[in-house]
Amino acid sequence: MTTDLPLPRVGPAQVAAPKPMRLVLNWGRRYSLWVFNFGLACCAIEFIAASMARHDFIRLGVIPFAPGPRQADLMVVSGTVTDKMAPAIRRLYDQMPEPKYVISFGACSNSGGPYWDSYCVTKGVDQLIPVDVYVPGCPPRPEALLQGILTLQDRIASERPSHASLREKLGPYAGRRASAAEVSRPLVAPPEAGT
Amino acid sequence: MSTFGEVVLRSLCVLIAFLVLPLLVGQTEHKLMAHMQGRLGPMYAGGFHGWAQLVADGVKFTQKEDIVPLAADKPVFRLAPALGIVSYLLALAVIPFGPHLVAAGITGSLLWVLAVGAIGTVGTLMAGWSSGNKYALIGGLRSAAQLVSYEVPLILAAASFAMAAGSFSLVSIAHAWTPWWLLWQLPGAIVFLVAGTAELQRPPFDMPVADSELVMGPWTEYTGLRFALFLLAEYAGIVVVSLVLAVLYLGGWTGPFDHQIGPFWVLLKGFFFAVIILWMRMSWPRLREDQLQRVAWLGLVPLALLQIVLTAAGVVLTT
Amino acid sequence: MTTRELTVGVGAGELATADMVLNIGPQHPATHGVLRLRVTLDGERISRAEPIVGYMHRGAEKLFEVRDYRQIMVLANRHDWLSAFSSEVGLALTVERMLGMEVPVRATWTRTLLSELNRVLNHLMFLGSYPLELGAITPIFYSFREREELQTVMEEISGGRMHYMFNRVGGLREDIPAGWLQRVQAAIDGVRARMPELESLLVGNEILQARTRGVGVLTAEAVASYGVSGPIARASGLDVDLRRDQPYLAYDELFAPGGPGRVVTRQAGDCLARLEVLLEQTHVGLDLAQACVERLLAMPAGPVNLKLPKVLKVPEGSDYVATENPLGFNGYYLVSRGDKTPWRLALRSASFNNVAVLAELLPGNLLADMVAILGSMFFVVGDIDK
Amino acid sequence: MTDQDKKGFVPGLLKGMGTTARAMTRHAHTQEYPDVSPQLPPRSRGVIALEESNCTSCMLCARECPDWCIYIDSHKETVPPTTEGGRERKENVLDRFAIDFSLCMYCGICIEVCPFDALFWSPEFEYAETDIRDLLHEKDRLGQWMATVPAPPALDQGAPVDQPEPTESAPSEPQPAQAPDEDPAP
Repeated sequence: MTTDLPLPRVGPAQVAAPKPMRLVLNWGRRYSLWVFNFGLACCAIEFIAASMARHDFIRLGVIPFAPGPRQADLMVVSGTVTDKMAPAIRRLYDQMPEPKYVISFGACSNSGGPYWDSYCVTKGVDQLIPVDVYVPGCPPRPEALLQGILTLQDRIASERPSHASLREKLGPYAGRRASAAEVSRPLVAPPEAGT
Repeated sequence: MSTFGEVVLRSLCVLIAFLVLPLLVGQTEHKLMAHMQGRLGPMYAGGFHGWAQLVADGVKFTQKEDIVPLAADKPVFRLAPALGIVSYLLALAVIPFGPHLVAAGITGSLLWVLAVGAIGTVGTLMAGWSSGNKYALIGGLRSAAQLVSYEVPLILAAASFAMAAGSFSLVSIAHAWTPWWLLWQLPGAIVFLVAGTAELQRPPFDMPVADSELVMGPWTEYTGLRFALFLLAEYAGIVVVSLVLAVLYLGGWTGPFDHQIGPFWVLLKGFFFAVIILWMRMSWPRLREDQLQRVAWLGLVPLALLQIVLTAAGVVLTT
Repeated sequence: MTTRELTVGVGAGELATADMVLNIGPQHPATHGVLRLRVTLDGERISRAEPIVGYMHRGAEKLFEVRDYRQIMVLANRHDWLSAFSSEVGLALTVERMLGMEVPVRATWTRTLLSELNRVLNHLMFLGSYPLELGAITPIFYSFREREELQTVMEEISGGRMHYMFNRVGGLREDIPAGWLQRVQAAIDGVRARMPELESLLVGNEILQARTRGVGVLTAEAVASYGVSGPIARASGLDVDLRRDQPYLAYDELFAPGGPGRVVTRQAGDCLARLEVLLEQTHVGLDLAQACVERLLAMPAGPVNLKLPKVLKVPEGSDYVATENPLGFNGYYLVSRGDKTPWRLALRSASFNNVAVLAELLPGNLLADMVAILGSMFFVVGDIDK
Repeated sequence: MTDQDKKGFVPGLLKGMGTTARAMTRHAHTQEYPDVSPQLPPRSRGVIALEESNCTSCMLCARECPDWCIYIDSHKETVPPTTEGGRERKENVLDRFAIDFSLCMYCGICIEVCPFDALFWSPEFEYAETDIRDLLHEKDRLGQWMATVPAPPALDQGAPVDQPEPTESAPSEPQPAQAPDEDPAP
């Protein structure tokens, strides 16, 4: 059985915005990146370090007050993506409202990194979700994340969100008929009672 | 000036205050939190010390996709954010910034504030119930329990001020204010501040939205503008509570040169209380739900009753 | 597993009788990392809870078998990313013992120093994150300031902020940079000077005590039966510490009578006790590091590593070496068939046992206490799942 | 909680408020990264630089790499004899030297094992990319990093002077230029 995986819509203000208006809109998205830390492994610690007083990415308008995906604009995947975790990552990404961005932080989420030849590690999070910026390192130092954020912000400043651009970006990931299992994929079943 | 035009003007002023003051509080929170934690806080948005951070947030929220979960009870889910906004908007309308500077000068405005202030909490319940999310449900139940129990000390404390002034009108309470209220009404003020913080579900009473256990409590499923409205309502709530407290306990506009800069005094005193409410968030962990009830019933209610006795005695003796 | 699950929303089923099955995680603010708890709620009270592990399983033990001993070191420090150096040392000690290698004394003391700094780093992390889960947002900022100070010196000698890759079989990779010991001294003094600030937000804070005292009491029996170790075990009154009981590195001297080393224990076994143990261990760790610095300053010149053969082969046999990692026992069981790669390298990690006890600890508590207990188990998900 | 409890409530909580208030009066210790570039120690493992002239494409690094993220292609060339009647020698010529930084785990083993000091650590970290393929640095890009390799730090007086370290990770070649924004001993 297949189900329709609808393409997310951009917000109301996005659709019919004239040029000068778009500058303002991009400015807003650029400096208000509510970040959702998908902390998986070592890199998550460096992510936290980047949010702490010494590096403080709130300066750049990256607000770490989004506890869940619904309020987040930016998802930072930091750490090893295992095959067991993959469905959860995909689901949380789908739960984020457009326009949304993803930073892949560290070797593990870039490509599997040290564990690329493991039997249970996904070779890079970009197999599951579209990634905007890849930050190299194992783990990358907090400044590297800041630089990645700056890269993303420059990109946002010059982008023109529309249904077309969404389709182009999410091409392989949404806007198609997908198997029901793919979208409503349950988390791995827990061991039966008597664990 | 025609009455109609005047009404429009007054409501416009209220709306502007409603949109500006919460942003000020929010920015204050950003910066206060940052520097209390040895950080800088927003620096880039808008250039000078990130003054436009919250503007940017607003601009961004308007662009977000508006998601209503399949499992949600859609009409209720959509309606919920409006309630909080409306209630605090109405509450703000009756707060006097001067002897005659009040948008809606109704008698018994204190009752009005307490009454409409309670509406907003219904919005939280609706959000929690309609989201179709277990975290949201638990959060909603928690906030229900919390808000019910904290209404009592809040109203008792307010009653004591009303008794002291012999009026339910905020204006006349502010008129009746004398410096020795600072001592006389101190317990009442403490109760009002604590209960008000709990009503707003601000730390240390933020169990319903405790982000480390219930992801975002009743707001978990909200995105974009609706979520922004909840945030706006929260900070508007801080504004209302602090301003009401400023009027009740610090005599509103009374101060040096209050004929020229009366409104300034109200805002300043309100700001003082707002900072205290924010400050508590920076410094303290959050209470557990049952401990929070204990504080309300075993701590605040007796204290408030004590205050009422005190006030009654004072009134009898002075008149 | 309960059959009646609660459907939320208007028209929800019999709310009075239904139990709610709540999935905490795999991605949840409380489970820093991807631990998953499947709790059954009766109202706010937890009737049963099962930790579901494996979301971070990366198959490290299998990868060990296709990497030679120098490359293994790279993976060995990554399962517990908060105590990377201690894990490296453990593996290095295992291999060296099987080779019968005598590590230069200067290397041993430097290793001890770095392990203790690593321990302090680890404890500071939890001293910050635990209050955060209780709703106090500020302490973590203070503790991370100290972490940054220490990470700076760690990076200066090893080149890495978290994964140091500084151990090699037979010693350390490089020698100490000039003036580094003085800078370590300065960093230790700075951390010592600022610790009271962090403590003023934790110690004696009535709300924190109300949230943690008497919550999640872990009996010494449970500790023993589940193989819980480290600060959590000591908070339940179990007086075990491999640094004293099976001294490795230079600990036999440090923990000798009159030495700076001492084992911190508490009897209560509740969340508060665990936090107190962690806090006091941080100070002990700083003392130990200080002692190591003084010792290194007074030490005659000498190498920090031995020359290794081009191809390093461990003689046939097997050995098990356990070290006291910041979170508890961390053991390596190495089986060698005389190749340049191990035939099997099994990993005994602390957090796995420490988390297993949750199933027994959580039921009967409130959902809010679940967060307090979970945070106080001081686990690293990679250390659970390897 | 009763009233006397509430009185006991005061000290600890107020102490916390006092701490945060004091912290507010002090200067923030934030390093404003984009505006102020960090001072990194010379050993900091940021990116790997290649001194191409030193590389004999011996493949040691590629073999020792824990996740095999170094790609080396080379071919043999015969060099005519330098002296009359001498034998002509075969030598390796490096065609391709690439490091996949999306895979690299920054362990430094390749630099340890390199017998000819062709690889160095540079503290540079600013090379995040929007396309993962750009994280594969070919030899020209790796060569550009050489400009940022700092001098190795002086060693502690406790270090043995006579015996050189078995694992020489610091260049013993003539020092490459040092990046302006780093100093060897912060």
